[in-house]
Amino acid sequence: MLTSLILSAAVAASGSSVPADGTSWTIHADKVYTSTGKVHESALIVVEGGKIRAITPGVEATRDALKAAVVTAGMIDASARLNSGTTSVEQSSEVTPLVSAEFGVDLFSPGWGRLARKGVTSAFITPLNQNCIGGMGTVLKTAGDRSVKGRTVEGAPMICGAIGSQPSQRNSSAFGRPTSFFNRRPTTRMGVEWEWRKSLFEAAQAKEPDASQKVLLDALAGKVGVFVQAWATQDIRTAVFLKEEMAREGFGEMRLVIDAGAEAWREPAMLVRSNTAVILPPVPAQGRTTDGALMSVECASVLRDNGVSFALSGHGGSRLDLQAGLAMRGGLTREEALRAVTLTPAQLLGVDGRVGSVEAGKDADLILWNGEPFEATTRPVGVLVSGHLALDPR
Amino acid sequence: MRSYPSRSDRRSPLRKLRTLGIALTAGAALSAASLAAQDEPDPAASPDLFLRANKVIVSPGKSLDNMGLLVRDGRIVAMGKDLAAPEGAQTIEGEVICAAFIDPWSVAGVDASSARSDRVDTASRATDALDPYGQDEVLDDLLASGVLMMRVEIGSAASVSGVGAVIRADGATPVLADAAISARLNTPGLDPVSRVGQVDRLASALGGAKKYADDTAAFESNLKTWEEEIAKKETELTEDFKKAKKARDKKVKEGKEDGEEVKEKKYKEDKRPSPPKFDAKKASLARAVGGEVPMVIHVEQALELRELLRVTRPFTRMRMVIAGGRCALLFADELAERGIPVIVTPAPSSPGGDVGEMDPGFALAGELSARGVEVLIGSGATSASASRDLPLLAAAAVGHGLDEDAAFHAITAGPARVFDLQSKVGSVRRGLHADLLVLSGDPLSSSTRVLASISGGKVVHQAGN
Amino acid sequence: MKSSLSQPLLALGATLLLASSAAAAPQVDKTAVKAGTVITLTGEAIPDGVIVIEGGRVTAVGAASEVQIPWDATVIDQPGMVAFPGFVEAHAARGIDRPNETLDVAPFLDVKDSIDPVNFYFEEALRQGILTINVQQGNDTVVAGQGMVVKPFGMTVEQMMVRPRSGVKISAAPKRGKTRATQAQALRGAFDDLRRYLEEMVQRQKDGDDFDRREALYQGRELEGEAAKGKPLACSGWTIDGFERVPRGEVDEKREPLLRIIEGKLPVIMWCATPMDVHAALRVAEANGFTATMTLALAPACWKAAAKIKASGCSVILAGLEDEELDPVTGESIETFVPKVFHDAGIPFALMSTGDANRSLWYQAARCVANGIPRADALAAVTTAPAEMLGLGDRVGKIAKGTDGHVVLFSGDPLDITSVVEHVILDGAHVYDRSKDVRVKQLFDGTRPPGTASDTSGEEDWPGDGDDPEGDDETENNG
Amino acid sequence: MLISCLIAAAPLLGATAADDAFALRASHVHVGDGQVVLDAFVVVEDGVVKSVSNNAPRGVRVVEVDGHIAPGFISLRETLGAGSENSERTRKSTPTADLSFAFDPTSPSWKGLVAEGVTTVLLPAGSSQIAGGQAAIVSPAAGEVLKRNAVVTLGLSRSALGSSTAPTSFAGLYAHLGEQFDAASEGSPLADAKAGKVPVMMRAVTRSEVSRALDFAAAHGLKGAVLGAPEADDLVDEIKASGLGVVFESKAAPASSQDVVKSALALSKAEVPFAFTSDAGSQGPLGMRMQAAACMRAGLEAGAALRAMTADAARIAGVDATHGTIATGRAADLVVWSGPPTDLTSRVHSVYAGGHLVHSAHAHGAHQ
Repeated sequence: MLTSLILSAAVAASGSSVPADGTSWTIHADKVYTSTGKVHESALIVVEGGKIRAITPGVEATRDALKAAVVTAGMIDASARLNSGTTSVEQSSEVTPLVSAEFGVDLFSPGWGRLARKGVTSAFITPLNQNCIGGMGTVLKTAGDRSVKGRTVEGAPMICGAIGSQPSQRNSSAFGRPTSFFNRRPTTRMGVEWEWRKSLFEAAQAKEPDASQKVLLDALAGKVGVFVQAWATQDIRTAVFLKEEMAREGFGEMRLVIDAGAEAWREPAMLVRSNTAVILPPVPAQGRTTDGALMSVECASVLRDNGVSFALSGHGGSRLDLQAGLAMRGGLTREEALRAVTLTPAQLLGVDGRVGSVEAGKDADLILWNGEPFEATTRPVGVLVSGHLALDPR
Repeated sequence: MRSYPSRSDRRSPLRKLRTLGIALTAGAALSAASLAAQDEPDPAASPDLFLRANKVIVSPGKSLDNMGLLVRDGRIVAMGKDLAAPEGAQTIEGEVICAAFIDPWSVAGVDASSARSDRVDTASRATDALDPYGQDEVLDDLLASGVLMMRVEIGSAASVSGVGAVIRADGATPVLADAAISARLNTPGLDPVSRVGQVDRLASALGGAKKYADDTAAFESNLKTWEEEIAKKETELTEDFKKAKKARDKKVKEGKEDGEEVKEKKYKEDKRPSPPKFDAKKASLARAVGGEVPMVIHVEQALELRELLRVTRPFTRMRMVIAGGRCALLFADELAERGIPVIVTPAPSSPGGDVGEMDPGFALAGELSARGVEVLIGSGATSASASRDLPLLAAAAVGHGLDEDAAFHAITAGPARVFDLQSKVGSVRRGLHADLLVLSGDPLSSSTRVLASISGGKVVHQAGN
Repeated sequence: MKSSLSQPLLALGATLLLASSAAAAPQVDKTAVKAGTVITLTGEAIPDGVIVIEGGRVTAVGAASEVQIPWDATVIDQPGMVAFPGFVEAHAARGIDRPNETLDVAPFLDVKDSIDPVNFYFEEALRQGILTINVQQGNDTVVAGQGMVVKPFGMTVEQMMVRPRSGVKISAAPKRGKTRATQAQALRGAFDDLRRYLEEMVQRQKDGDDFDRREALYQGRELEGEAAKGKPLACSGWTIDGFERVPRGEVDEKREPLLRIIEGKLPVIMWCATPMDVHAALRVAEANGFTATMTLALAPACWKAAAKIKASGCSVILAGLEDEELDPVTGESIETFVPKVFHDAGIPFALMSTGDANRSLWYQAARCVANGIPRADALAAVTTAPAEMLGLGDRVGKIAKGTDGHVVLFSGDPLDITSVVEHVILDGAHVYDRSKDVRVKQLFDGTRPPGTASDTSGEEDWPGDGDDPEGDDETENNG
Repeated sequence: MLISCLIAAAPLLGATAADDAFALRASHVHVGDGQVVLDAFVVVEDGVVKSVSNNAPRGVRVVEVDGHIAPGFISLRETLGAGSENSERTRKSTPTADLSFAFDPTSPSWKGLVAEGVTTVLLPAGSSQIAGGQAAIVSPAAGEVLKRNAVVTLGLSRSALGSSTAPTSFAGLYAHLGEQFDAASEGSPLADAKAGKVPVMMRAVTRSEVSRALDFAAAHGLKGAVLGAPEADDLVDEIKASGLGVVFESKAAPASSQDVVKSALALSKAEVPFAFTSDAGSQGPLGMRMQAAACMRAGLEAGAALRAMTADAARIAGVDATHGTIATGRAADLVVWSGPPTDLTSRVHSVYAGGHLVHSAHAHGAHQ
């Protein structure tokens, strides 16, 4: 009875031709994976004004509906690395919490369309990993509005930085060189760790903290998440130890997310202990990857087995749906893989209120597949971003 | 047929290439196939085409009013006041019809790395570097601006850069595979001595090529005489054979008797003359020295040009063309007297009309032509897209003193004549290839628009769509 | 790093397994493979089928109910697995110590002399179920050496060899330090030089014969009629009158391979990096009459020349699946799925594997399916199509009576993302067993079994890989 | 050639005595705002246009010129003569710097520019600074500064970022600029810009740089124009909404840079004011006219092209009250052309700046 009511409403909506704004559709799928564990068979999804209005299982397709074998939520790349390179990070200082990644964003870069057409509908953008503490990251839709504001998905604020070799890359001692602000610490991993600890301690102990120290205080208090790139085991340890040290000092519990944690599989217990989440980088072609970290397709299932919360990422250059497929090759179920590229990253970034699953009321970020998701033999044939057709299935 | 409409939105041919898929590449492939069938217009061209305009400029300074043109199989087959459009012919009307613009000095349509290379020699060929795919966008814009042909070079960083070609902007297809050999005497930042040295090196290269040509000629005549002698000798020998055989048989018999081997008579003859060692580079350059193809030499400064004019006097059959020639005014009389044309490149970057410097800028074309030098205007091969400016450059030259007809000649009939294509393009006559423009006004006026570009009988651009 | 003492031993064990079975290979006379599904690629898949291999060749294949298994055959029974013919790599510039010489024109070289049987690449190929590999020199050349078809197993090149002198690698794309113009010039030069060389040879022969004749006349001798020593030149591009006068043996061995190319006796694999290279390639092939024996190896961008290729009748090997261009006006990226273009144009095509362990030939085929190419055609592009190109159509790439005794046992359907190669039977010998695979066991530390050399020939050898968003490896795109 | 140059040289030394009153009579007078008056008299008094009318003025000497009279062209960026003196390398921001002191009136190169009919030039700061200073408007022919502190120049493109000097990021750039504007005290250049008293010229090239610049301008209520923006047509709605103009940088060959051509057409359709630069230093004095002609051959109307080089340029630079058109009270910067002024085939017969004859192509010609 109720369903039929919704259905009639749905049909009514679908019957009406697509409004001018092009963000209202009806979509029919043989199967809908919601990312919340539910699976709807032969369902009709009604999209209006860029939002999912209703999902009605067990009905036939309407004539003007977009048809697909499978529909899933749009993927969320928690480490899309899509920024205009060096101009996204303020290198005049190693610690720049006030910098916002959105200034590094080039909405006109082809990377956005590339991501959207491959099914990534939201991407986490960070300043380039050249600073210890680079600045605030931001979640953007990959298509739709032409302004950064219009594309932004308000989420839990995240301060982004790096531990490892990158932040020390261009630095050097001033000896015998023309002086520039690159004549400074850190030139080593130790230096990087030192910069982190120094700035956190100074923030915590400041009499009247300045603007950037306020940000760090929020980070220490867990109000602002801390998103740290750390490829290799030693760097992952450094990040966790730092978090634990701050807690011991009574500065607060940082909300730590390890980005590009290729070797997170080595010491999962440590991550569970410190309840640290991990973003896995793309699986390298041959064993080793950046900072000499070792990684294989099995990493995701190791983290699952040990109860570490993790998401997959594509680093812009690599297809995220392929990463999900490789995780399945490594032992994840399809549902687990789907969660790792939709709901989990949404939760880590605090945007699960708007995106990350197929539920009425959420943004219409949807992927239309020509078969079971993440198989090598299937691909997204249609993509909606906030209701905009980024890839037309027709 | 590969005809792009002018872009109304930000969509490039690439997109279209994608949407139209193979159909387009078929066009490109087809045009490349005509590499073999050199300068013949594409027989698979569109059906009959009928053009009409209030004014048809048949050649610089000569125009006919209110004419119709019939184009069939890539050629102009009929012209006349009361000529009517035949059944089913596509008709295009406009204010003015004239010959398509030809850029006598360009790199459009040439693969960029080959164009800039310094590793080419006189045997290298521009036709090996034509890229109809990589420069889609650029070529598309050329069609829209009415520049339908270019003489292209490769190896702009080399002192001598091999065989240039005249190509159509439509699909970068060759019209003439060996348009000219080109050389450069403008290496920047050299001291006067090595600048002169450059010229001498060129001179000795030309000399070497000439010697090679002479040697080859000599060999051929020697061979002829040798073959005649041998032929004669052979007939004699055949006639004398019976006698010789008898004599030998006799010997053999005697030999048998006193058991000793026959001593054969020693046979001698002149050795076949051998040809000079094959040298592709010299062979190629020799064609320029012998006047088979023009020799285009890029030279800007007085020192080089004076030297060049001196050292090239002995090569009487060589057809030299000066490219650039900022200082050419100083030698205008000799250039005029020796009938050496100059490809002027009034680059906007040349400081204008400032006689403190030797560079007369845009005025050069006008003043050279006033002194009786044949002036061509070229885009200077600075970049592939530079050719697009050709009509602007010609107009600017007019704005600085060049006679309007001379300017039109400089980008149509002029290049056609210098590169031996006047029997095919460069003017509007019955029997010529249909490489034409339909315009909304006078060819060089800035407010004129190109309504349609016809390349080898195909409509390759039409304004508005 | 968890380096345990047992690990090297394990590795040793594995190599022993390989070695022993290698040694054993000749003895193993009769093998029968029973699998839940047998994909023969000659027709429908056979549920619960049997493959009988005797003396290294398939003697019977069919449903278990129909095929009689010899009493003395070693039976490999895997009801849960899928039997597959094994993939064919149409072209790989790997498994050799150095992909290219500095020499411009070196057709007299042979990869046979540089193939390294213990190269990591061959071990990996076996693991991926690639059982036939055409090893060729790299693309950084004008005319490179001759390739060789091998199987990825054996202690010596001779054991690995399937077919020697499988073809000469030529590049229409500029070698390092050359431009498109000079590359084409060098290519033209190579064949012009051959032609001049042969003409001079014939001329010398003619001169000599004429002299002898005249000398005989002069001396009054009867000249014993000299028979033509050689064969006439059989080149559809150009020919030389009186070539039959010259004994073939006298042709300089360094030039001899070129002669065999223009006579269509030695196949050519022509590398093209851009569509304009395709034009250059076909020009030189037509001029010298080897279009019919030429296979084009193409970087993704070459799809634009598909019509031209179709007209030439050449088949193609595709290095990379996707072409991406940036629209010069909008800067938007435009992707083209390359195999689809060739499939739709009806041009026979083979796919190449990238260096990525997780995305070998099976993956390339799977992507074709994902992008709308029928499964049968996609599978053909990694099996029968390359087999045909190598002239081994009746031996490899399918399972039928008379084909080589190769069987790959997958854990599931070969194109499933979760499927892996469990067993490999090569010429009837059981040469790979995943459960005994050291590297798979030790996946988490990148150690190699002792005695495997690393694969030195780099990916950069295939610009195609770089252009191919599908074939990406760890790319930081924020540099 | 030689003669003409000598003639041209003379006025630069300020040698001619100005006719305090005279009239020019021509077949066409292009006012500059698009309209053309046929067979008209332009009366000039004390270097200022007194009237434009069809009936002959009484009591003033009438000079018959054969051809068209148009306002002198205005180039909205010219570094000629300023050399490298227009950008301070030691600091990222020197908002109070006065570009009029970078002006070298004796630079010989000005002659070429005047000979092409350019009578007014804006000297902005170089693009390597963020707030480089206040552009000056000068008369190259008279060798005088017409207006100091005319336009505030901002560098918001990548070339304003350092590789080893702060800021290295756009975030840093805008943080820095924001502080500059917030700190600006009453009456300072940036304060005037915020108050809309002085126009700004913001250099932004890529589309994202342009849209960031537009956001910043909106946030701080800036008026003026974006310098660069070759792909402006892709942002035409945003630009239209911002109320800013666009100044295209004249490119080296091809002048018919398709980006600029398409953008010019789009802006003209949307009635967004745009102008060109001459950049004679690198592009030669003709760069500006070539660019305009390229746009015309692609369909831009002659009137619009002329506006871009005269009236609209004046508007963007905030000097439309005194320059850019031939109307009563405007400076008598007049160019006599052999034909339509926007047509490349037309020649410059003579050039008047502030009522002085500063260039004459031929000894005869303009003056009987």
